Amino acid sequence: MSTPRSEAALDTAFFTAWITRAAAAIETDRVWLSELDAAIGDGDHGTNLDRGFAGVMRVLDTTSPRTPATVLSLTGTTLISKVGGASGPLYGTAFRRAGNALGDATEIDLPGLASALDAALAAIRKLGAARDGDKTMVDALAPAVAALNEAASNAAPLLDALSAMVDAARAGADATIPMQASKGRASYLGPRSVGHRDPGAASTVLILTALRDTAAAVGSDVGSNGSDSD
Amino acid sequence: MSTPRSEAALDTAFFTAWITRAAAAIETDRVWLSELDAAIGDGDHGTNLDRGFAGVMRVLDTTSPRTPATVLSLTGTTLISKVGGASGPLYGTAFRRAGNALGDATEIDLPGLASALDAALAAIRKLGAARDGDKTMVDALAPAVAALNEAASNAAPLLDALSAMVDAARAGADATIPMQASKGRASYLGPRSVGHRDPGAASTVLILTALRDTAAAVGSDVGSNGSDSD
Amino acid sequence: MKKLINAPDTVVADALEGLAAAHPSLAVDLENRVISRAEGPRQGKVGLVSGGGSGHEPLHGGFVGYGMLDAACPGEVFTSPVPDQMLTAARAVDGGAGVLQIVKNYTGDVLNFQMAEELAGDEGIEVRSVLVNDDVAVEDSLYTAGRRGTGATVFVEKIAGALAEQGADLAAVAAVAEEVNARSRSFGIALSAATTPASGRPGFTLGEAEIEIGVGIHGEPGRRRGPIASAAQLAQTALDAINDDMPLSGEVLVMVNGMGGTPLIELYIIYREVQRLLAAKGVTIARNLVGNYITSLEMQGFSLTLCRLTEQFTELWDAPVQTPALRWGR
Amino acid sequence: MKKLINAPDTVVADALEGLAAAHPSLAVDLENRVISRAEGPRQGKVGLVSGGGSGHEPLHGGFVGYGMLDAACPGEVFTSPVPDQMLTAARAVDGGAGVLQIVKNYTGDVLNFQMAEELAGDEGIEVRSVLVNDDVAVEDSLYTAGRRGTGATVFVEKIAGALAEQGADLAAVAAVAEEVNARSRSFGIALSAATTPASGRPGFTLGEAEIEIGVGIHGEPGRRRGPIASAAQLAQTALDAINDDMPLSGEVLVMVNGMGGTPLIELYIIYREVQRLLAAKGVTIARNLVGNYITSLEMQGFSLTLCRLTEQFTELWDAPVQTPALRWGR
Ligand SMILES: Nc1ncnc2c1ncn2[C@@H]1O[C@H](COP(=O)(O)OP(=O)(O)O)[C@@H](O)[C@H]1O
Ligand SMILES: Nc1ncnc2c1ncn2[C@@H]1O[C@H](COP(=O)(O)OP(=O)(O)O)[C@@H](O)[C@H]1O
Ligand SMILES: [Mg+2]
Ligand SMILES: [Mg+2]
Ligand SMILES: [Mg+2]
Ligand SMILES: [Mg+2]
Repeated sequence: MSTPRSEAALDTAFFTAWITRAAAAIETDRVWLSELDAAIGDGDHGTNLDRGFAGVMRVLDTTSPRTPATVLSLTGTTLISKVGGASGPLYGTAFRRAGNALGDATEIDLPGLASALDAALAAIRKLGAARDGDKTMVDALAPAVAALNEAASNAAPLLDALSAMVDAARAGADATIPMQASKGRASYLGPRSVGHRDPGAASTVLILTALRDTAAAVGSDVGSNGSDSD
Repeated sequence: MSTPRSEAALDTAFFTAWITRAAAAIETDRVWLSELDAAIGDGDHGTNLDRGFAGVMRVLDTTSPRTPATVLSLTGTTLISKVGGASGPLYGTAFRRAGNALGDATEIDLPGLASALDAALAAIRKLGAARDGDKTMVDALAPAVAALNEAASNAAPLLDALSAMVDAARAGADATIPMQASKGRASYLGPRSVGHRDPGAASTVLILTALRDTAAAVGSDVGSNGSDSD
Repeated sequence: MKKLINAPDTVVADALEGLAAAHPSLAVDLENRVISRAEGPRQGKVGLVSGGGSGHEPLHGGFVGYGMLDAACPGEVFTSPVPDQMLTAARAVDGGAGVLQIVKNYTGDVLNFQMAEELAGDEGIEVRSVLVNDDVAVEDSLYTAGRRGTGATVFVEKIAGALAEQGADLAAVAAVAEEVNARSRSFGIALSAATTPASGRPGFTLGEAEIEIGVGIHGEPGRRRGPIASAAQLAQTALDAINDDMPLSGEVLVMVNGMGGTPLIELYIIYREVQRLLAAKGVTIARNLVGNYITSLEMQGFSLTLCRLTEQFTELWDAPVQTPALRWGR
Repeated sequence: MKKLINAPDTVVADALEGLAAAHPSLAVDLENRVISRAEGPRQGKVGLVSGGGSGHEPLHGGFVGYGMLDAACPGEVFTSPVPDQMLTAARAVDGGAGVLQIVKNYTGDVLNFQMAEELAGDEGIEVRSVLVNDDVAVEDSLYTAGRRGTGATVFVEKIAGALAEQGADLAAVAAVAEEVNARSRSFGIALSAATTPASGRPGFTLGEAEIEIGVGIHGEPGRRRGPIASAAQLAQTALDAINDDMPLSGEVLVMVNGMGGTPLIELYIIYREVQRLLAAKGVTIARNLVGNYITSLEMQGFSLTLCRLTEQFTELWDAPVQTPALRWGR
């Protein structure tokens, strides 16, 4: 049961705010992400994503995307152009496909958002060929998308749905710790990859948390400003 | 005043015994010599000399030199062929010139030995162009040769003369510690070479001590074996 | 971390400027990070493009030139390049006969080159890719990202480069590249780890007398850690790993490669041991390379790469090559 | 100490066997430790012999071949060779036109080459020696063994080698060698020390962020120690030291040399800085080398060598050379 309050409008500004918040989160936690990657990969995941999202911010600052789709599309293309490494094409394609899924709409509803994330997950699965349990970003994103879809099909309020999504992403990322990697650079460690959090799963949590927090910030702004008008 | 006792005969066997003892002393102290060299040079002095004297021993073992001159000459040539570095040509030429100075004699007297060492010192001075106080082997050898010459001109007993020589060599080597090097590799250290013993001076002490000890060993052997025949 | 750099995030840009200044035979697109031949594409010649993370120099930029690569795309240190670079490279080198991408098998490289292939295809440039995966240290390809691409990359670039120079078509150049990879194997042993400028810390830590056996070129872990052993034993370990996977016979091409921090004198000692071990097996080293060709920054250690030669390979190996890092016959 | 060796006292012997096996263009006399051209002396050509302690590879053995050295005499690691080696080399390379010895200025090298010169003279071989002493880090030649021979050795060997190949007589070859040395200066900066196999310990110890400014190729101390600085600042330090001693102008030949443990990518960064600094002075880099040419085992750092070119130097520099480590034009 959630306390009813105003919901954020999932418009172009909202999507821009999400990506901005995600970029800030990645910047804040870049060292942590790289350290996670140093343990089982090559220690560049934070640097890679930070370089990419910094590029995204430059692009978003200098263009004025008209639709949510454009925001995600630009994000994806820029990540592809700037990140390199495994995560660049994966996240980049994910954002592009998510953008495609949004079509021309200027405002998106929860089911729309859920199917955009569906498309993102499918893109990563297709490109990276990772199965569940391979200890990749998929292990955070897949349960998150499932939780979001379930919430959407139950017509849950936006913030509840996004919180469920984040919780599932977190649990999924936590679950990567005992896994043995069988995709990406960490797979070369074999059994020695066990006991470490997958950096891509960790960055997925950051990105999805930024989405939830954007909704919460906008929602609570709207809520507090508009509570007496209710 | 020294207790009179039998003196060693400075024959071919004696010179062979000297070089053998010197080779053993160098082998024993090779790490120390290299450590001295590591402090102000390139850390190879012990290795260099040990390689050289090991070669000398092989040569002496397989040839039967007929005269003291041949022993020293073979020693010198072999050191030149095996040591490398600055000390190889210097010691090698020194031994060769000392050998030349001995001529064809099968037994050498103290003045003869003194002039052989004179020739050795002159050779090193000529080749290396080091002056006294440059912090080189010259600073041990020069006072040693002076002491030996003085003892010889005073007709001192052999062992006393050689002991005076060793004492002077030791004092000379000790005196290199406060010197600033201006020849050889140590000179690059400038003032930082102060406070360290010169490795070449140290090896000179070892070689001259072996000479004294050879005389002492033979002398005391003769002394104990032949004391009743006196 | 002591490094000859200005700042961690300008390493690649600064080095590219240095490369451009040092080698008039190279055209370096600093903006798009593409190194290509100064003289541009030759009409009718297949263009060869490779690339990967920086820090492996002279690979790949040092192999751009007559008889070898047409372009190289350097990523950030130990990070694969982005598709835009390979797209720019494909445009720069296409002489109408198509472009072959030589890709070392790492997820990041594979994905970024794959995206570039699609983008170039959209522009009407025919692009094919060949994967290099020669590192026998990776034993279980089913539960890993597969064998890593290491030393054989140099062989593929040289031999396919020579064939392309002779005017062979894209299918033939791709086929020889694949064949070289199929007939090549590598194994690396590290004595110490590399420190990337961005991380500032060694990628792994070894004990005083410990080595990483089967290490990857980014310091990926190998099969096991063990105590340091003699050059003869280390050569044997590497050679056994290769021979167990691909039994050797006939004539081989051998590369004893330094990882960046290994004295050349030590590489020659390893080469001596490899030569003796192979001779005892009746295998002849027909051609060889001893030196730093695919490095891992300042990592100490060596990798051994062997290719079972064919007559065609030997002929193409001997063909003239004129690049900053490999040069003969011209 | 972790090294790719069998035992400290077989390092040079084993490496020479490896060198012999790897390079059919070289004749390696394992017994006498002389590396010479496989094809032997050319009648009427001045023979060029160099040598010095091992551990600086590819110097000198890697520079034996057409257009450069006729023979090289490797001593033990960081220890000058013995006269017998140079005598053997003189005999091996004498084509009746005499032999030029190229000697780096270290007491050990000078004395051993000097003795060899006498011995060869006794045998009727005309031998002259030229001393290389280009290291400006040594400031006070009066109270030291004089300036050390470092990077300029590569220039002397290449340029004098080219002139000898053209058939010039001993006096002319010696004169150009001396002139190259006179117009060349070097300065080195180390980030870490090398460990010789025999000692098993680093030659010196630097703090976490400390560097040796003006280091010699055996790890001899430099002018001072200081904190690590940017590539731009380090390049400036080295260049200033050189320019203060020999004001630069016109066209220069530049070598940015790695000391053995330095990633190539970092050398290109240094080269970029050198190039910018020289450009600002109006000095043109007409020719360059960037890489490991005169190393100090696994020491990290770089040395900068500059030569003020003459027309003759440039022409001789460009002349064909075909050695394991330097190869062009043929
Ligand atoms: N095949 C794959 N499918 C999905 N995700 C993958 C795959 N390979 C790697 N990843 C993700 O990418 C992350 C590593 O990204 P990053 O460090 O930026 O790239 P790289 O491994 O090239 O250095 C891993 O933590 C993992 O989550
Ligand atoms: N010019 C010189 N004259 C006399 N002795 C010298 C001279 N140069 C060096 N030496 C001696 O040689 C010693 C060093 O020998 P060694 O370490 O074997 O050679 P290198 O310096 O070539 O490594 C010094 O300690 C010094 O005593
Ligand atoms: Mg990574
Ligand atoms: Mg020494
Ligand atoms: Mg990476
Ligand atoms: Mg020495």
